[in-house]
Amino acid sequence: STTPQTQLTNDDIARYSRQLILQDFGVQGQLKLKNSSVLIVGMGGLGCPAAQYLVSAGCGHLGLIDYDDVERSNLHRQILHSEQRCGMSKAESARIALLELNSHCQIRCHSRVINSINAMHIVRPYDVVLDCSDNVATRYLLNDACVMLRKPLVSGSALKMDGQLTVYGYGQGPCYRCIYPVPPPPEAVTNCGDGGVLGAVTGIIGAMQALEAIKVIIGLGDVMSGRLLIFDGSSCMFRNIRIRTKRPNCHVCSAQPLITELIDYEMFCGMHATDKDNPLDLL
Amino acid sequence: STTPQTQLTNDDIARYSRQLILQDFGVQGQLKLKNSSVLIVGMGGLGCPAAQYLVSAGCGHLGLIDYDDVERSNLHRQILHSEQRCGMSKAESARIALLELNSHCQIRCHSRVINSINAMHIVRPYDVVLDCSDNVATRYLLNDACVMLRKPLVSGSALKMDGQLTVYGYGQGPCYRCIYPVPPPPEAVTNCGDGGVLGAVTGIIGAMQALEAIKVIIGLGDVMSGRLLIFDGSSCMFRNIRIRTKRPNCHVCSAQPLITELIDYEMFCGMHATDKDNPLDLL
Amino acid sequence: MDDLKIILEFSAGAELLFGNIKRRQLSLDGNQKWTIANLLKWMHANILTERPELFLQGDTVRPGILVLINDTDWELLGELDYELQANDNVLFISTLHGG
Amino acid sequence: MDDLKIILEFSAGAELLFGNIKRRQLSLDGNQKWTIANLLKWMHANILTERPELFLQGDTVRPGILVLINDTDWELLGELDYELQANDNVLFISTLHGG
Ligand SMILES: [Zn+2]
Ligand SMILES: [Zn+2]
Repeated sequence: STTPQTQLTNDDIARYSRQLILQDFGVQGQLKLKNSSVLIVGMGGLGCPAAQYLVSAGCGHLGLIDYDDVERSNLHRQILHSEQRCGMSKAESARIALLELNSHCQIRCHSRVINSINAMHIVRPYDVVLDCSDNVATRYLLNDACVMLRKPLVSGSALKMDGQLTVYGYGQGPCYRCIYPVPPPPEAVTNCGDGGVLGAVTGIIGAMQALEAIKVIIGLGDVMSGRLLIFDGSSCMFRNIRIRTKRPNCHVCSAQPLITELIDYEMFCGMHATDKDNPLDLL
Repeated sequence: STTPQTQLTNDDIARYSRQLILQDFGVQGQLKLKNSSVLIVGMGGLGCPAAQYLVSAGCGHLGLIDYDDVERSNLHRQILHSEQRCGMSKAESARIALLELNSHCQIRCHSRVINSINAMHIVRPYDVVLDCSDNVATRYLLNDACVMLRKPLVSGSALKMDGQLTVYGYGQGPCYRCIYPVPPPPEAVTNCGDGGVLGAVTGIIGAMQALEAIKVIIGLGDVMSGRLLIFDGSSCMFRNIRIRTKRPNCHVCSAQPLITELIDYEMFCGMHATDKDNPLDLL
Repeated sequence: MDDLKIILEFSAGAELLFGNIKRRQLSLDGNQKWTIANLLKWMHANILTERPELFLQGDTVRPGILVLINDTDWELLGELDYELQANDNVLFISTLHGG
Repeated sequence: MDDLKIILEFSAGAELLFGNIKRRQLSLDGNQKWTIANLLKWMHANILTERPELFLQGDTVRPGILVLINDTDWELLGELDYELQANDNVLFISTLHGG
């Protein structure tokens, strides 16, 4: 909606000189970043480092979604928040930290639950979406909204000492539903509250989400589409595995989709859209 | 030198609950972290995220070394600093940010160059050292000091969209000199100022250095010793390669070392101990 | 006939259902044909130590577990009908949802 | 005799000396024996496009370049004398010093 910037300022050049000189980056890459807008869903263990590296790299517009407030038990991994800001909305707390790092970024906070009613409206203005959420229902919701609005979705997740990363809805690559047409049984889902997670692991995966978003925006390198990166922090081993391309009968991204508007994702998954992931009491 | 803590406070338990519950971590792991002291050499692109995840995880004592002041061109990757703190010592600037995240960490700043004269004195009190430096001479200096003082050295490096990580001097694993007995020719060395580097790449490697340090301190998982992780950010591919064990005739870590005290590392490498890495003018 | 040797691996928590062992070398009876379908039955009978409903649903793996054969999605290779070859690596990954 | 097919890879900047190509499939003359020493000479003569002193020093690679054969340090495998086998993967890595 804003007029695209066509020039870098002297301050931009001083600030970003060390990345401007990268091959395939250059002034054009920096301008693309400056004109880009990225939505980060979840300002927790993944969203904090992802936002940090997008803002420091010069992403012009950032949207931050989190319905939750900062708690002391978040601080071991959610490194944008602070002791002082416990009790504040996570999106607002993150915004304060991010603007200290780069006051040029325009940051919009959405301190509420993203759901079937507001998701299309919230997601529409952004170029790329980062799924840094912590529950199954939100992951399906974001996937479907991003497919309908044709936004690439950079998906990260972490639990205990393990992490996973891929990009959905990019090029001929699959969407989340192509890989997971059916949600997992609620009793098989462990959240970070119950299972625990090491902050450095979320840090690694979150920074990688920023990197993939930058690659998508600038058109740099090989984006992690059609591939899934799995990380085992206990052995420090990564594996890059080949996943399927689009599923021809995918309910949302195929040529004849069955799902053409957002559904009730808590009902579909039988789980709440919070990190509690507790089963719905179905009457 | 301080009395080891033998109990967690209620605040510790509230704050670290999500990592305490990890298998093989527990209260004992948290106490080990609380009683640990880690030295980070270089508060740049690697040192910032490494410090962030060590402090948030509850590392009790941290030493930060950097002779340099914060500049605007650092902010695209050195995410602990801020626009406001440009001109301040990097170690002091980092300390301010880290204490906001966790006021319980005792942080000591060394805002000067580490060299052959002061290195043994500086390194001695710490349990683990993180090499987040940016030049060849400092890498040999830290290696030799850590071998002489028997400290594990968690080594990270990054340039452009590439990163590397390993742990030296741990168990039967090699030291830096075992792998690199001879320094590279100065004309073959590119620094981040000349070659550029993407912040998200230093973020990934720096967070991994924190993870390996935590594993070393707690005795968790398989430490990256005798292995080298190489990361290609442009394709998002990692490779875990098997490197040699200790070199039987290593000049510093073998049973009969030729080097038993620190030498002149700028002379040895023919390069200055700054990120300029320019050749010494040898008269 | 010689045994059919394969590697079985588990990642991201799936190992917790199998005695917390992340990597196993298996020697399967070489006189029979081994599809993934047969392998799943063998795993259920021999090494699945915890709640089987968190791994299997009917004759196949439950939703949310990915199966990779030599680092490639089994959907590209015939799924349950894929016939195991000597030295194949079969990896079961739990999907993570946390952040 | 058949050609000897190997994979050559470059990482962390070493590719810049070889036309900025990170991965090459080579078919070497199958009538001769190929050690790493011979391979380095072949690379110098055929594909080393930029300043050779940044890759070679005397008969071997310069200090600061690691050589991996099938992801294992060449020092564990005989260095220059290692004899290449079909489908070997030879990786040259520049060491990074930045942060
Ligand atoms: Zn789909
Ligand atoms: Zn050594």
